[in-house]
Amino acid sequence: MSAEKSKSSAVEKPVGSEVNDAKHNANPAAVAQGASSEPMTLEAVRRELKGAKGKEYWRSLDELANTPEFQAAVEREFPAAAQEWVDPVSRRGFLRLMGASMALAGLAGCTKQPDEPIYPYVKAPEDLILGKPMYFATAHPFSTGAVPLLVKSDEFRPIKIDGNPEHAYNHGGSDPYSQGTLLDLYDPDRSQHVTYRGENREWEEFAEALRDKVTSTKDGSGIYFLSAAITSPTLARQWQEVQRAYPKAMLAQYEPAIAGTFLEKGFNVQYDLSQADVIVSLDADFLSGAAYPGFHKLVRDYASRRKQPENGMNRLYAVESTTTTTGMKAEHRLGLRASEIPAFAAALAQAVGVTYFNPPVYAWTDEQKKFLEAVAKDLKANAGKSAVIPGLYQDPWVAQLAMDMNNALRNTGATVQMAGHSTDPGVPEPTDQLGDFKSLVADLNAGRVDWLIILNANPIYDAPADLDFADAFNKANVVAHLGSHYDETGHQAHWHIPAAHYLESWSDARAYDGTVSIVQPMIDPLYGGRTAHHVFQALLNDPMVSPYDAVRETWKPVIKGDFETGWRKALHDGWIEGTAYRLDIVSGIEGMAKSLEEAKSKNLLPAGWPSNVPVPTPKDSIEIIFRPDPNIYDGRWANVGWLQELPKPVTSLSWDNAAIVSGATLSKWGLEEDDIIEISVGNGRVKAPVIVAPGHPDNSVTVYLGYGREFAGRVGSGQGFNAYLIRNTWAPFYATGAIRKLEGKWGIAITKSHFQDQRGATFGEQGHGNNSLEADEALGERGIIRYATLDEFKANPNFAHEGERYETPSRDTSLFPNWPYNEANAWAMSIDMNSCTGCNACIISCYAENNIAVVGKQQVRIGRNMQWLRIDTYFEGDLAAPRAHFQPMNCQHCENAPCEQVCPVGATVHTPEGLNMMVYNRCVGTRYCSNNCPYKVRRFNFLLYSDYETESLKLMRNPDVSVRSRGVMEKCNYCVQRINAAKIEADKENRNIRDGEIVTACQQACPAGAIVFGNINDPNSRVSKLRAQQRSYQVIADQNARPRTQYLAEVLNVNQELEEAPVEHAPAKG
Amino acid sequence: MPAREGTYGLLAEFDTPGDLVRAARQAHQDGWRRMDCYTPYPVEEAAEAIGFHRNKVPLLTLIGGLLGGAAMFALQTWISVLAYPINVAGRPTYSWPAFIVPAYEWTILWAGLSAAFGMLALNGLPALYHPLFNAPNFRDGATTDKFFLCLEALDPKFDLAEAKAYLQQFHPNSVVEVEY
Amino acid sequence: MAQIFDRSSNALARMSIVLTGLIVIALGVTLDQLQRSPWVTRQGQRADQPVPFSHKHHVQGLGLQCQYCHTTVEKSSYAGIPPTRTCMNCHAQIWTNAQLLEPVRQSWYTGQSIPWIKVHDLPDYVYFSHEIHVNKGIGCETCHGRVDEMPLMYAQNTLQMEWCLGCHRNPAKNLRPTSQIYNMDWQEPAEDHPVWCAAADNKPGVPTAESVSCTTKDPASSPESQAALTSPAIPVPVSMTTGTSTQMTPNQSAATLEAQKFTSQDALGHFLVVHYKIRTPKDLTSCEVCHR
Amino acid sequence: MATREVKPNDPAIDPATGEFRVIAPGQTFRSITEKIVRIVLTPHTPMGWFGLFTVAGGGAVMLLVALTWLFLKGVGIWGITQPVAWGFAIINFVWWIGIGHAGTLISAILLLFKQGWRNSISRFAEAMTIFAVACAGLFPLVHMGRPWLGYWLFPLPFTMTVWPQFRSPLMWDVFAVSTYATISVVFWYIGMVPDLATMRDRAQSKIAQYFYGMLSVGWRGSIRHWMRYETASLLLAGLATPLVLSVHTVISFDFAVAVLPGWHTTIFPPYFVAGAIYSGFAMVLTLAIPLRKFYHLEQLVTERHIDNCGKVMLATGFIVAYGYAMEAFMAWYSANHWEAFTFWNRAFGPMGWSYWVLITCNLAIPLTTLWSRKLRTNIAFMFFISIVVNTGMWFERFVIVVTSLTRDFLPSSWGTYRATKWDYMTFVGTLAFFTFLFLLFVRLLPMMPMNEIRMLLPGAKIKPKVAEAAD
Repeated sequence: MSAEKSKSSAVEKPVGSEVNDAKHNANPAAVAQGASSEPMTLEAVRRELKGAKGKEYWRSLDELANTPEFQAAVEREFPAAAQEWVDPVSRRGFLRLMGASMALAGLAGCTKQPDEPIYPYVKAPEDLILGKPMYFATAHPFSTGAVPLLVKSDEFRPIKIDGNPEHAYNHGGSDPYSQGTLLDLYDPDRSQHVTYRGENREWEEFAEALRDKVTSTKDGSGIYFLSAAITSPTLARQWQEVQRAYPKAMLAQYEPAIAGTFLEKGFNVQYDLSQADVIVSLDADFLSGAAYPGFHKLVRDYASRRKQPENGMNRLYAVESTTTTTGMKAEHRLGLRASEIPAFAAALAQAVGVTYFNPPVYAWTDEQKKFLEAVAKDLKANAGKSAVIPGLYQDPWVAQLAMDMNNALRNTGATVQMAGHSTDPGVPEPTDQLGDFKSLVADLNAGRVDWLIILNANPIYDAPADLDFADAFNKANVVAHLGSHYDETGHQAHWHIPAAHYLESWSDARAYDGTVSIVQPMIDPLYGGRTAHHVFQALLNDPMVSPYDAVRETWKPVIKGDFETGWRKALHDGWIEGTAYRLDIVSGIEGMAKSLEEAKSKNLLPAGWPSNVPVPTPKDSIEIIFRPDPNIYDGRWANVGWLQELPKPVTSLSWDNAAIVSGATLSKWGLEEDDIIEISVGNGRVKAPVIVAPGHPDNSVTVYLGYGREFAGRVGSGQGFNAYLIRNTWAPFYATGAIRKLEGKWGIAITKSHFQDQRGATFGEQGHGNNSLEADEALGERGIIRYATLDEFKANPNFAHEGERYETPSRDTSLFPNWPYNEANAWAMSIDMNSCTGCNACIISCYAENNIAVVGKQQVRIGRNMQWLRIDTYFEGDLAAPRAHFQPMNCQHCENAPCEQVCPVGATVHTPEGLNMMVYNRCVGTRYCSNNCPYKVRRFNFLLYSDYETESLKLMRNPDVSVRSRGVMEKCNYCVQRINAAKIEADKENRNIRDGEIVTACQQACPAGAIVFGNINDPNSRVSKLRAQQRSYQVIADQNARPRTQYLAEVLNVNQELEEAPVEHAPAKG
Repeated sequence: MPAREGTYGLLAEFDTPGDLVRAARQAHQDGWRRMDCYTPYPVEEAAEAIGFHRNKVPLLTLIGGLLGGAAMFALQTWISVLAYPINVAGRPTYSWPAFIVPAYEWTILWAGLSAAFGMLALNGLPALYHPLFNAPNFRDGATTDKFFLCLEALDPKFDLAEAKAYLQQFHPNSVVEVEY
Repeated sequence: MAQIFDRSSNALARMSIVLTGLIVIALGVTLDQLQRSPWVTRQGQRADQPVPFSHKHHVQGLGLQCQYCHTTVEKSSYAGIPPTRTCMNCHAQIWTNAQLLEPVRQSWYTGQSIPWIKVHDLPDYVYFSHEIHVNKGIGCETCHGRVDEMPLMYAQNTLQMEWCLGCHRNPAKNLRPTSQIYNMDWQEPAEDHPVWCAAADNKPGVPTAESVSCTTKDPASSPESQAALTSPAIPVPVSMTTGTSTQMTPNQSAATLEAQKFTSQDALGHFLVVHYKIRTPKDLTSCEVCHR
Repeated sequence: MATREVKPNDPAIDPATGEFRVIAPGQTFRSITEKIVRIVLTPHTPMGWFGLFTVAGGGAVMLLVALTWLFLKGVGIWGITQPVAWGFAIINFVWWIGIGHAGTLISAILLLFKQGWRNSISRFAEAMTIFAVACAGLFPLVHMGRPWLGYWLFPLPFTMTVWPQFRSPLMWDVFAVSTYATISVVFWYIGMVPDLATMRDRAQSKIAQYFYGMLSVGWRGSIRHWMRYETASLLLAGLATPLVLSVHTVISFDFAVAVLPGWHTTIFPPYFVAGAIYSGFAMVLTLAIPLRKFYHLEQLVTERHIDNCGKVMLATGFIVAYGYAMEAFMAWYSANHWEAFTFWNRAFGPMGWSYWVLITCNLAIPLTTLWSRKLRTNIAFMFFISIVVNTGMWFERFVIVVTSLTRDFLPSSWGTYRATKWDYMTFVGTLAFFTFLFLLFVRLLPMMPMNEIRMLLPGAKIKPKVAEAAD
């Protein structure tokens, strides 16, 4: 599908409809129906279904779904669903019959299908070609910077989210959060109607009530807004207008994962790591997810310097307080307790020539000293070609010091740009969130708050514990809550207004580089949701102005030339030209001065500046570290099954959060994994399961936020524990606390096996006591992970193939003649282990593309998760200070596939182009193939995992992929549906498939570009070239299965000074 | 077969296999051909005595086995090479080593079935009705502990009175006439 | 101690043995037939549609072309079921108060779909693409039969896997010039009515669908078919439905074309296989072609 | 080796051979016939039988429940998972098939070797085989994800025109097991025909006469019939012998053909067969010992039989031991890391306990004690041993199937296995089902081949006239 063709349609579609339809409808068909005479509305249906809950709800909806009225209603409000005959609903209905009912036992070979209805459009939208997806550019507004997106839409249902490949910021890369928002859109538990004290109302009633109230106050006194961090310039503009009209109205922004960070104040730094030879992370987890501002660009640039080691590569030092993929990827990593890091930063700053203060005296260990000296030396040696990156969840000092170092090292202007200091702030409305929140609570307690309007926030759940917000909350006369779910806050508020998802509504947002993207709707609001735009607009003179108009309003002055043209271009491309932050090229001392006065003016300077760098807490005190969850962030995605089931980086923990500690600490406290402990900070107490993260600093506990939701929905409610209960305004990122062992086990679900290597002990020797057995095996005899240091690589570029167990059998090592793969195409994949940072984006992308089922915690616990693609993580060396290797593992498409040979019915066979195909409807489920798969990448539907009940999920599924029923084996098939689509296009146009024309879902999502798919019969294809590299090797090559997927061995650019024992890229027999 | 009338033969009952064998051997030497022995367990001497040496069961078995094996191997080859050739694990479509196993099993299967049912067929079984069962003492003894010699009426030498007398010389427990 | 069984029992016993054998065989045959029977496949069955729509009337009678309703057949895997609007295009003027058309008008006024019953209903794990078949020279009629002679729509073929494979294993036997896709009574070439085809040297980029141009009149003799050969490349609507038409869709001027004469489907088929770049049976019978 | 000196006047000893008698003295054709026939034709069934029958029946019902739930919910109700996709089902399958082997072995191989003593135990050994195979055959079917499509494993002309894939050992299983079942049944039935005739002629009630009359297809003991019959049995025995060897070989291919370390082993076929016979004889004892006690068959199933079974187990036990030894040796000698690690993991990994159970039950206990004739002829002890060995053999399959799968090539995807209550219900259920069938057999059919036993009696000796005159 050529981007041009598809996207040209993207231009008119939403716009066209928008112009002539007040209910900002995402397609003309629906507009037309607007005219038709009084039919049944989904509202009516909802009324009918009122009271019904959960499964029951969807059951009754199922029954309803058969009535023509409902069909019509559905068609009217989102025609996508009306297309029963192409929608996979009926398909799944049938599969379910086939799979789940014994009735067909006798007949399955010659099954008699039930009558299938066809519901054609009444008036078909002009440019809709059923069966051909359309692609729309939009953006995922996120508090650390919007993610520009290109959304695949099938009959106006968004069914796949990916980065915008043409966008300068992320070049098509995305992340688990953005990928997950798709399921968030179709979440059946989203709130579905406006309620006042539990009774259904209309939006208009609320708008009226609010407007009357506010106008009655004249100046807006007593009107308070509590909003999630504002990401939309238009929303900011609307707020400013509101403030102009009602000066006394108050706005507090609060976003738990942002509050108190340098980001909230608009502190805005742009890095260009593609220029950096040495990178130092001061507790900055910039490689593992979008939680760190600018993640996509950072990863991309980082990876770009590791793809050709022969042309030199960067070196990453990480100093961190909790184990993250960033630290695990680092050549050299130093684990420090969180409170030690400011002091360490200070010491480092001084060592590289920042001198305006005295670093606190602290007893660094020799190791730490050594590390510090080495880093300092390396930094100075690479002045101007290095970058120091401060942690988002660290004391503001760290950020300040990092900037000072970058200035002192003259990195500023080269690898680092202080955009934020000189032009726009990193966020539309810079503010001191915690401060504002405190004063809001104060006003509440003082009874000054008449109306409290909460916008897309869930303070009842995530407010800092010490504010006792739940109590203050009740002191407001009226509380209104705009939120996507009827959540903790929704339950308490008087008014609840369902919020529209960003894929349902108009808005705008800035990527971290400042580029503005228009957020355009892909589909009508499924449940008639509203946005903050509506709320603010309701208070202004022209309340009927739709968000669409508001957004256009905002950018009229910015878009140059003819507005309509520019606007359409912006929608088409996905960004507005020339809105990226202006980067003023200042550097060195002048930069330092400049940034300082900037900082002063914006009062960005940390407490105690310029002299008092905070002193670390005593070494034996227990530190509790708070981090947003790598999967569900601050809890907003708690009900997204994909993200819940996704194994978290490093710990491979799924469906829970936990108290993460180091092995030493665990044994010191006499605990075992999965034991329950009580963590107390201040007055707060929580019960948590304890697990070990290799390399975690001792005496500190990391807890992820976002779990322990009460009203998240069927998926998220009751998972994990609520860490906000021990998080206070005075210590939002790390606090000293206490722990106590409790009785019982928690029952966590960890998806990877982790044993310590005790083999020596078996025979009386002491063995590699604290090594990981898996890693010793994988890096040792099995040669699954192969890597070398840069020097070793230069000395011997062929390292990945030397040594007896590293050899790959020659093509003629076989009893049989080799099967010829002389077609035009022979598909294969190359995965660059040097680039992969284990961020998991690929896995969620795979979920969406291939309709993979979510199985639930209990099934995951016994090892039945269905991910076709997983990130194998091996922790090399002493688990107290390991180095991790991330290996994306999916079906390797072996040419001599062991799985195929043992299938009694030929349900898995090879295609002429070398795909190892799984034919679901032929599978009888002997599971022999799984047993015989050396890579264990096959997944079996032990029970009926696919959801055939939930209506909304049916809209989300990819119609080109069968939904697998019970008793069927499944696995990665290189996105064969995309291959076939491309083949049909190519055949029609009488040409060969172009290199890069087919992009697998995982490849598409990878922000580091680590995965490349293509045709190895074409010597010039990217994948051929990559596989031609000497670093390219097969996993478990000695079995001669001839996998089509190959891996590029890692090369580490280690600093010899710090290289303690010579790295064992070929360790002794384990 | 049309229900015959009259005498089927004369049945002499003995207590020991020895007596039976001697009697049978004598009778055979004296030129009796249409006769048979009935014993509660196989008495090979008796068979030799009445000159019954080889049978066709082995031949049937051989044929059955060969057919079974060939059929299975052919079927597999046709399926994998001609009917729907697919690349399975990069193995040749004609993977004869794999085909041997089912072919082998079917050889045994069909050989076994031929042996068993061939034997029954050759024995003319099932024959739920048989004139011998009319003999009062036959069913009580023949399958338990008595040994019978039967001279059949179809034998050219057969004459009721003479035959009776002839049998008496072997001192059987009894000699009874068997009706159809 | 007498007989247990009657004389007759021997005959009985043997008979029953034979009978058992026969029954087993009969059962096998029945099941084998059952799985192909219309009862299972719905072949030839006329579903009870909300409106007794007659393809015969609209196609043969009125000469509508297939694409008038099934708009996306060349562009998408789905041929497309016409929206109510398409019906109303005419029926707003004619038959405006025919009882038969009540459901259509209902749909138009209420905005609710007409709930047709699916006639050609593949299992949902089978992914069939109209566009590629149509673009590679498989005519509507090849699979759907003489729709123009069906007062009520029914499935001409079983649509079972063995039926699909029948063609995928030997496409040549069903290929026709792409210009004849919509021709309902396309005759396979034979001695008495041969077909002349000329292959444009199809350079990459030129859709295979346009790489051959054919005629049923000898291009050498008849001048008006010369005209036909030089007529524009877009399929001419009329020629689609009026089967007798000799109108073809050449993609370049006759002058450069060396027309070749075909008197058998086999010869024509193989000629087209080459010029339409039809994939080999090995490719076409590979599982992933239809199942994912 | 004989630890017990032979007393001249010991009735159990045959003075001629000095060996135990096969049949206790003083039996006539009629007496043994009566003895065996009475068990079946007795008007009043023993209470004990009823008691056991009820229990077994209950167990069979439990099996039914377990399977119904399985069909409704899917194999997920079992403990199988990733990476251990085969669990109890396959273990039980292999175990039951193994049990089956003794029957065929006794009736076929020992027949070829003219081992007279086999005669009195061959019949119920064969019955055991058939019921064991029935239980075994159950598992491959129900362990499938979509059992109602089981018929896809047969080459039949469906409209899909797709066929089974004959490179898969599972296809070989289909043919091996079905052949084995068929041949066993035929062999069993054919062997029973003359005895059924005896039953027919001994039966008093009309129903019984009809029942056995039909089954015995009018057998009348004609010498010609006997001769063909003998040939046929001999041929069947000759065919059953390679069959029984091939069946467990094919079963072992399920593992040996796979690439999995711990499965991919050339030694599997011989030692699977040996193991099968090992467990088979154990099961024969488990059944024979209570049986002879309950029905007072001590004169027919004598200590000689127990003793010989013990010897066979000793022999096969050592072959099995050799198998284990070889695995260990090859793990070291092959210098193949996959093998080495797998063996280490077997013995010392998280599932190591199962390996040691297996060693104890299969090697440690039996192979040390079975040397002693005193113990071999100690009924109680032999019963105990038989149970121990059966347990051991079950664990052998557990170790092969589960332990190998828990840790294979990719350390990242190592896992563990825990059986659920449904697994246990199914396993116990088949045990009950087996007993159920066996009880029916004992009650309805002659459990010992009378015609063969007759040949063992002194009366069957044909003495020359003179000698006869002498006494």
